[in-house]
This record gives sequence, structure tokens and C-alpha cells, in this order.
Amino acid sequence: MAEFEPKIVAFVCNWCTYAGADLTGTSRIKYAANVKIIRFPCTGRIDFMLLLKAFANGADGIIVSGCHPNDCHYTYGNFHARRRWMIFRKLIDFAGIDINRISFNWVSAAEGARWAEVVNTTVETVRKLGPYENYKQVALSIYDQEDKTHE
Amino acid sequence: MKLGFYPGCSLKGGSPEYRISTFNVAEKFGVELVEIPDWNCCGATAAHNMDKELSLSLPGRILALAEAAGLNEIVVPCAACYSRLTVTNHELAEDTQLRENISTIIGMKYEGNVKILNIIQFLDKYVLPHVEEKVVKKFNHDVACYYGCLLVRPHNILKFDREENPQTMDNVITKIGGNPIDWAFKTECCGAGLSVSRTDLVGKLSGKLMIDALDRGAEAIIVACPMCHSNLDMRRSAINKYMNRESEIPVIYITQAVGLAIGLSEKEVGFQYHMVKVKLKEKPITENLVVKKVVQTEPTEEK
Amino acid sequence: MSKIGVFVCHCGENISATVDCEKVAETISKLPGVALSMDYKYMCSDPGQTIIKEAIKEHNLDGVVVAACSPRMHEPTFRKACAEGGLNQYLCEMANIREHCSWVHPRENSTTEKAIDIVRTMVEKVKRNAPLESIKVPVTKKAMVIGGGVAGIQAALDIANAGHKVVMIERDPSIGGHMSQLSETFPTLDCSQCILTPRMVEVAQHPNITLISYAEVESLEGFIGNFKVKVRKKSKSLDEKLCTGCGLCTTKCPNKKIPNEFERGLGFRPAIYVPFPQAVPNKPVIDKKNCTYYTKGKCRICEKVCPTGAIRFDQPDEIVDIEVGAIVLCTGFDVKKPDFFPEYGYGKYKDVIDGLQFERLASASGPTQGVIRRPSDGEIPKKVVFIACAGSRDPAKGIEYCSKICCMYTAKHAMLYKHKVHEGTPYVFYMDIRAGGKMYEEFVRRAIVEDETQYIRGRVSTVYEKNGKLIVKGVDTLMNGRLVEIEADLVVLATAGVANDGAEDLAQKLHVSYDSYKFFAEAHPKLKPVETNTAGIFLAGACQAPKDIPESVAAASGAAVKVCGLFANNELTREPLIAIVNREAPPLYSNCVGCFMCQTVCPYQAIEREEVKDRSGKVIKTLAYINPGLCQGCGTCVALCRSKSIDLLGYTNDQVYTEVMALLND
Amino acid sequence: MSSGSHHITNNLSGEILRHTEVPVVKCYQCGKCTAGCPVAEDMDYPPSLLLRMLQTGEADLEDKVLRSLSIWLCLSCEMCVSRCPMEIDIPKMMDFLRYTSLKEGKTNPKAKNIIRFHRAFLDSINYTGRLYEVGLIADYKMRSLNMTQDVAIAPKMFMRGKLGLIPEIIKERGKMGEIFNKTLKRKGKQL
Repeated sequence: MAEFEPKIVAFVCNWCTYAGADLTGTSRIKYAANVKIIRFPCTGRIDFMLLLKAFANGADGIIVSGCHPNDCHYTYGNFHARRRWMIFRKLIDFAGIDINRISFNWVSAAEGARWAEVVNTTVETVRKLGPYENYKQVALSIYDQEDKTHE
Repeated sequence: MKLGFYPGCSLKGGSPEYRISTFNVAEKFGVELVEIPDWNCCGATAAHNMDKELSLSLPGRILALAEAAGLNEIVVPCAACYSRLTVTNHELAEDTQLRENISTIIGMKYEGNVKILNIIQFLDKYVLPHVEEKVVKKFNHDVACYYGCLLVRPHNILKFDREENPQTMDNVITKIGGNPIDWAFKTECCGAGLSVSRTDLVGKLSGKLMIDALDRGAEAIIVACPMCHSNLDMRRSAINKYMNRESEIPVIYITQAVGLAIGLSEKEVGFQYHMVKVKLKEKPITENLVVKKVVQTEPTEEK
Repeated sequence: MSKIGVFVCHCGENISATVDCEKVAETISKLPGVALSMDYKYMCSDPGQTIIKEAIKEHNLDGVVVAACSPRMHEPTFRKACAEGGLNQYLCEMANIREHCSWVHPRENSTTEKAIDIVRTMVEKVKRNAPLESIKVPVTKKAMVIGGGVAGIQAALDIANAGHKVVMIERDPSIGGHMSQLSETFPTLDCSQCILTPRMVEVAQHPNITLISYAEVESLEGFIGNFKVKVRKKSKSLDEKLCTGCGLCTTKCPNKKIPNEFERGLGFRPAIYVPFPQAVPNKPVIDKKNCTYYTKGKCRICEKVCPTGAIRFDQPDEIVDIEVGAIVLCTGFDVKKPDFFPEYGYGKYKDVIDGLQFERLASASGPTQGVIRRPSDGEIPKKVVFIACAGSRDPAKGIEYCSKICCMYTAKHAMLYKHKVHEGTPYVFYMDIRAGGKMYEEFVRRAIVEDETQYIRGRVSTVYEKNGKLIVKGVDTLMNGRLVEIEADLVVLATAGVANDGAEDLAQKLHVSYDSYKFFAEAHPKLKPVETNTAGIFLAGACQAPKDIPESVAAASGAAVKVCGLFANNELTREPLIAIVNREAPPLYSNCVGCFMCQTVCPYQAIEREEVKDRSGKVIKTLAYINPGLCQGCGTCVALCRSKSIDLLGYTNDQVYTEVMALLND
Repeated sequence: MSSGSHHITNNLSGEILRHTEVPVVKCYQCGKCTAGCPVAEDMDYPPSLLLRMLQTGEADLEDKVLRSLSIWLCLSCEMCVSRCPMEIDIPKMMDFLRYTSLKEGKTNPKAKNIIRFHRAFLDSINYTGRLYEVGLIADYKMRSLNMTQDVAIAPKMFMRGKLGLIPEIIKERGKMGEIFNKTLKRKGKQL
């Protein structure tokens, strides 16, 4: 049977990592097709509930990436993101989600090659970890119950 | 008023004048100095040149003894001992693990409840407040206050006076009617560490500072450290050799100066022990310009 | 049911080489809400854009997705096209299937699959896009320049010459700043006064510039284009309209022994004084701390002698409100205070001076008319020791940075000294010579080669005075640390350049951020060097970091251009992608619970408190209000908001959650 | 960066950092230490040069450092560290270099007398608990075979009563022995 292809969502900021990913393209650097990008103005905008939402909808892994510290287009956004991430990782760790399924990075607009590297390594790690179903099932069962109660 | 007292080897041995003058001055101001029972040598430079733990253990035992004897404030006239003890006190306070090791080595507990006073801090706290009414004979001489290295350094640990151009000893002299000159070698090292093994160097280092003191018309050099004293007093031949001039400038302990001012006899301050005879010529009491002079030497903020 | 139009671009071969564009278009056309899905060779070409415009009309589309290159490339192009096609431009989104797909993956099904996912995601997003109108903010076309040094003067003149009104605020009685204290300037050695004073006069006479000297900023309200500044005009005890600047009062004032700040304490001035002869404005002020009348209650001689009766002892400070559209900060720098170098006896020995004091000694208009005389006894020094890095690059003293200008002005000082005292010897103790700049290295070489300055590589340990000489104990590290002892007549310290007193205070008043050394911080170290992170407030000169004259002037002109750019339109147009606090009908008004956590994280001070009052005017609820003029749309507040009552237009929760789901559920 | 966070190498400067937290790498060779050092002129390598030699991490230079006279001439007067812009605790470093030099038996021949004196000094404390000057001087002379030195002042000292003939001895003499055994001797540093 074919090798397991993880689904990975990348939450990136518009000014550094999105542009960095554009550079990966313009430099024609090849990388795994498993990652799909969602663009935000700033990592500071990323509500970490979105990550749970992604898991609930069957994501096997997640990448969060923004500007390097002190390079944030909005001065502090990436620091707020980092702070939130510190707390969030404890939470999901507690919740039993393997924190290796989430990779938190700084990729600047100049680091096209680095973006490819981040994607590939993340894909590999997640592939090793295998498909992530637990959270999805839990979430689904909850939805079902809700549906029932609505009926 | 009882205070702990750590004489250190020099005050017991080579520098009786320092011990005597300190005791007699203290007595005049109603302070009883209680010697730490069965104290040992602090190890001085030798110990910390040879081994770190040793250099902390020796002072460690002293502090432990003082604490055990309930002496929470101890006067340490010898600048070298003062420096060693204070540094040890600091390091043991900083590092609990280290404190454990040391107490096992010395076989005694130390909780770190001992406060250490150098001679000037002692004078400042217990003598100066009442000194003016006790002065019977103004110490009216131009003198060079020599602090040496160990009284003010390491500054971040000792936190005593200012590192550059200190003033506390000058202040004591001023209070007893003396005139501390402004000179350049207040905190330069006299080379005591090499007193015996490299007398030539001592002659040079001490010589340099003595030249400056003489050139600026000092009648005496005031010290607060037996090392400095024995160097400048006993090593005079080596010093004169370096300066190649015969200088008879006396080297006087700050406590001796205070002693004289409050009317102690030359014997009571122990001048008989000096190698270089102390001859201070009487001077007509001039208006005390000192205070202004000292103030001038202070850095002045510009608007 | 929405009507979305999807346009898949081949980008020549760039996309179609690895992505099956027809398949993408075809698959997407099956999605609910997609009214039209097609592919085309070059969407960005004129015909391509025309297709979109016509499709909008023909199918009256309510949303457009262009699947092509990166939005960072062509989003403006296609949004403009949509607008021309009669569709609100914010209803157009791009799906990046080139940089993020066709260019980075081989020709495989998986690549086409990915492209489809990307497009589908954007379709789902655009369904939830709302038509937005770009924000318009009125602009007050008047600038305020704070600080009248060379940077402030340059900025003010540039803006004024561009035809805009400028208000200049100067803390001291005269403008001119530190540059007016300098004798000559490196690397050309032309006279500082000669090149500066004409500019100072120009400022005073310029029809577009209002100069308010002896004044300081009290507080700031408002936002870019609409600032309201409270300014305290300190009382000069003088009616400036009546005063003719004849200067009679200053000659008659009995209290003449006050250390002159302009001369760095090397000269004296009376209690009623003009800081220096070329001062602008050239009218005196009374120094209340030292005036006999203010301190002792009698004298008033200046009042008696004044021919026009301009003296006003009872004159109070005056607070004025000034409305401006932009602010340029040029408050400059200061040098370290004397008590900083006990080992060098600075402040203790008269003949240990700082660089600015040496400038005054060398200046033709200085206390010695340009003859180098040492302060203690007025003798002409035969040996002068210059000590570089006095305080700079000295973490132990709390200054880790290099003050940058010292290497150059020290070389200049050595030269000036040698030019004035031919038989004298200048020595310079240095650690490194940092002479990066046009004609700078050449200048330093001249000081060494032609003017025979002794450069000694090493730091000085101590300086002490002995029979009228200053003994400098240094070392030559290029000779294995050989000790160097110099009997100098004068010692000049290149003291570290530091932030002005009150810089921190001012920064807080203006909500401008500053670094650990109290220097004002630029918005971006490389790409926004003259902007602050508060929109509409700009920086120039040494208030940002130690700078030399050319750098300060360049920065000032840069800041001026930014201001003029801002003033080019009557209104500021800004992308409407900003955060908003949701509103509900009474009695709820909003989900906002008024915790104001958002306020603490907003880098732009854009979040204000809004009070909801009933008819009787009593406050029912306090809500967060986001000022559209200030918000830059980073969305940090949105992610932080506990009550989920803030949302970011263009990236609403609804939109991003949909994206996540669309991306994963095919 | 705090000294602790430096990458610690295996050369001598690494050792120094590990044992004393003195960051040799921080020195930028301004030379202020040398300029203020009272004995710099008499050293074979002045302090700033010692630091530079250590920075290179080259074995032969490190060996020169351990065999230098400088480390024994240092008076620990702390003038250097009190003025060092980088707050590098040179005396502390010197202490460590002295231990290492002793440990590796690389002590400079010219320093023999200095070391002899330190040992004699410590002996005196070891046996009596306090410094017994006559004993010290005598002992030192035995070690240094430098009989003539100080004979000039010694008699004077007796007359002035500055040298007691009977050593002061503390009660718990055993304590001293213990302390020395647990420190110096354990580390194989014979007195």
C-alpha cells in the first residue's frame, strides 16, 4: 500500500514566512506537497483554537511560522505568538496531543531554502508519527451528540 | 558596649602598636573589644595563592567561632584580614553548597550572622559621633591618607567608600583637626604580598607612593593596615634605596592619630614600637581649611 | 446562494507545466456557489483582465478568485480590475498556485490535487468576504519639529520649503543645538558657525515656520494626521514684541558670575542672558534660579535700563494647544557627566575636560577667542592627551555601544590643536580607529602623518595631577603592553554620547518606544530608519543614536520627505483591513466585557475606552473602541480577546475557520 | 551574554571559565589592566598579554602562561578588575593559574622564593594555627637558603618587641591539621 501522506496545515504571517515561501517558489526549490498554507497578517493574529480546529478536521500536523524575533512587521506580534505558544504547548501536551505534531518556526522573507527544509522535516516527523485520528474522533463524536440534541 | 575583635596575626605579632592604639581608643569611647576565642590566621594572600578551599576554610572557622561566641559585629583592624573575611562571608552567603563543604572541612556550622567592620567603619560608627568633644589636641598635620588595595577592593563585595579617590579616612583626619593632602597613590598597592620574598619589588612599589607623598609635603603617612605599615616602616632601607634619598617620614596608624588627638600619650599609642621614629613638629593652629579643600577634590556636577 | 467566479491562470507554462489547469477549473466549477470557473493562459494580461471585468457584469458575480501567482505579486492588479468591473475590490481573492504549488512540486496528480485544495479554500473564504471601503482620514497639513539642532533645522526647512506650515519647539533659549558649539567640522574643517548660523536665521525668517523657543512638550493626543500637542512656553520674563534685542540689560545685570552652559562652564554669563552672540531668537531670557530679584526679591536693574520696558517679572508660563498632522523628533543627545570617570579625575582637575569643552576652547567665538589655553591657569598646553572611548564600549560603566563620532572628532581635535600650537604634541589613546565614511579615513591619516599626532593603541588606567602636570598612565598594547606615562598639560576625554535628560519622559508622552539606553527606537532598523512605531511621528538626528552631522542632516531630510508624502493628500487612504469591536443592539451593546487586555498588547495605542451612556448621560458600559486611524491590522488583539468580541476585517474568525475546514475536508 | 552562557572549550581558557567563571574570551585588549598594574613592568607577560595568549588556545602559549613569573608576581591588589571595562576578574584567574601551575609542576624558577614563602607561611599556620613570624622567617630561610636577607632588621625587631620568641599557639591545633589535610594535602599539594 502507498506510504502514508500526512495532511499538514501551515499558519504563516504575510510579511516574512509567506514571502519566504514565495521565494522558495521563485528559486524553484522542491518540497513535499503535503503542506497547505493559510495566510495571516501576523502570527500575533493566530488564535491557537485554530490549531485544535485543524486537528478536529483531520490535520496530522501543523506548522506555525512568522518573522524572526525583532523583525515583526508589527513590532511585537511574533513575541505574543511565541508567548501564547509556550502556554498552548503545555496545554496540548496535557491533552495528550504529541507536541511534535506542531512545529513552531521563524522563517524570514529571505529564507526560501529554510522554508522547504521546515516543510520537509515536519512532513517526515509527522509521517513517522502516523495519522492522527484520536482528536478527530473525539471531535466528531461531540458533533454527533450536538446534532442529536438539536434534533 | 561590647564588640567582637579579630586581631589577626600581625596585631599579635609584628604590629603591637596597632593593637594597643585600637584598644585604648576604643576604651576611651566606652567600647569593649572582645577577642574571638581561639581564633586562627585568615590565611592572607598565601592561602588563596595556594588553594581556594583553604583560603575559604581558614576565615570560615573564624566567622563560625565568632558566631558561636555570639559576637554578631566584629572589628577587623587588619585590612588584609578584613578583605579575606568579608570576601569569605560574601561567598558563603552566595553559595549554600560551598557553605556545606566548608562547614564539613572546618567541622563547624556557620549561619552567616556575623557583620564585619574594618577599622574606619568602626571609627565612623563608634568614635566620630563624639570625637569632636573629646579632642584635646588637634592633630594639626599635613598627612597622606593611604588606603592601600585591600580596604576598598573588591569594591562590588566590600561596598566600602569609593573605589577611586576614597574619602572616609581623610574625613576621620579632618574631624580630629588634621589636614589630609590630596595625592595620587591612595589605593595603589605597596607590595606587601611579596614583602619577604621580593623585597626589591616592595622597595619599588612602596617607594613610588612615598615619593608622591613626600613631594606633596606630607608630614606623615596614615595607614589602616599592618601589612602597609610593616612595609613602609620596616622596609624603609629598601624604599630609601629605590628613592635614593634618606626619608624619615613616619608611618602612623589612623588609630594612633585619633589616640594622640584625644590625649593619649605616645606610649599609649605605641610609638615606641616604630622602626622609623615618630617626630611630628608642633604647628600653629591655622584656620581649618581642610573641609573646603576636601570638598574641592570632590567631582562637581556641571549644570 | 453566492455567485463566485474562478479564473485559473496558466501563467504561460509556469503553472500549467506541473498543474493540470483545465482539471482544476473543471473540478472547482462543481463546487456550490461557483457561477463560473475557467482557465486562461495569462490572466494578468489586458485580455485576461477584460475577461474578468466582463464576467463580473455578465454573471453579476459577488466574488472573484484568481488562481495564479502570489497575492504579493498581483493582488493589486486583479483587485483594480474587479473594481473597474463594478465589484468591490475586497471581494477579490487570489489563490497562490504558482509560488506555493506549481514551482515547488513536480508534475503529478498530487500537485494538481494541492492546487485544487488551494483554490477551493479561497472560494470558501471569498464567499464570506464583505465589501469594504478603504478608510479616509483627514490630514492637518502642519508639522511640528521638536528640537532645534541641525537635524531639526534641516527637517523644518525642507518641510517649509515644500510649502507646508511648520512649528518648531526648542527647549533652550536659542536654536542651534550642539553644532553651534562646535569650532570646525570634520572632515572638511569648515567653520561650524559659518555653515549653521545662516540656516538658523532662515528658520527664524521663513514665512512657513513658527519658532517657539524656551518651550517643552507637555502632552500629546490624537493620531496620524490629527495630533493635538500641548506645549509649555516657559516664561522668559520678557515681552518679546517690545524687546529689540539691544542687549543693554545683559551688560548691566550685576550677577555676571554664572557658569555659561553654552561654553560648557568655561565662561560666565549674567542672569539675564542670550546664550551666544549668534543666538536665534536673539532676545534674552531671565534665569530665575540665579536672578537676584527672583532669589532675593530686589534688584530689577534690567527693568530700569530696558529702553522699551520689555521686562515682565510677573510673566507666567503659558500652555498652548497646537494641532499638527505629523511630528519630527530631533531632540539630540548629551555627553556623559563628570562623576562618570573618577579614575581620570574628570570634574576634579580643571584641566581634564570633555570634547565639547575642547570645541569651545578651539572656537574663535569661545572663551579664549580660539587660543588653546588650559582652564586652570590659562597656559598654552605643550602636551595634550586625548582619550578615546571615555565611557563608550565600557559595559562596566553601563555603555556597551560605540559612540561612533569620537574617533573622528578626536582626530579633528588633535589637528586643530597642532594647527594652533605648532610646537605642541597631541597624543591619542585609542582602542580601534573607526573612520568609516567619505573622506574619513583619509582625514585620520592626515592627523597622524601630516600633523604628527602620536596615536597610542591602549586604554588609560588613571590620570592624576602632580606639580601642575597631569600624569597619564596608559599602555601601548602594540608593544606587548609597554607602560606609557605622559606628563600632559591638558587631557581631553572623548566622552560617550548618551540620550538627553528627559528623553524617556518625552518618549512616554509621545508613545514612542525607546531602547535600553533611552535612545528613541526606529520602526525598522533597516527599512524604516526615520519612522517610529507610532504612525505620523518621525525621527532624525542623534536622539536615535549617536550620529555625526551628515548623518543627522540626511535623516532629517528623509523624515521631511515622509512628512511631505503624508501631506501630499487631503485625506489619508488606508487599507480597511483593521480590527473592530463588535456591536449589538441594546441592552447588550457589545460582547466586549471591557477587560482591556487588548489595550495592553496593541503596539499602536489604537485601542481607546468608549463609554456607552443612557439618555441621562450616566455610563452604562465601558467598551473597547479601536481607532481606525491608528490600527495597522496586525490582529494581535483579536487572538487575545477573551470574549471574542474583536474581529479583523479581511481575516475574520469566520473566514479563517472556514479556510481551515475547506483546506482539510475535500 | 552572561559568562555562563559561553560555549566552553577544552583549552585552558575553558578550564578557567569552568572553575572560576572568568570569561577570558571577553577581553578586547584595551590594556587598561596592564596600564594600572603595579607590577606589570616586572612581569614577563603583562596581564593583558596573558589574556591574549590564553585567547589563542594554543598549547605552547598556554604552557608559557603556566610557566610565567607573572602569575606569581600578581599581588591580587585588584586594581585591574576594578577598572576593567569588561569586568574580567583577573586576580581570580591568576589564583586558578597558580593552582594549575603548581599542580602541573610548571612553576617558574624565578618564583621559587615566592612559593617557598607562601609554603612557610602556611606551615606556620598549620603547626601553630597562627603566624609565628620568627618561625616563619627562619623556616623561609631554611627553604630559600637566603640567610643574609633581613638579618639587618631582625635584631631591631626584637628590640622593638615586634618579634615574640615564643610562638602563639591556638588550643585546637588539631583543627588546623584537619583543615589542611582536607584541602591542600588531599589535592596532593605538599607543603
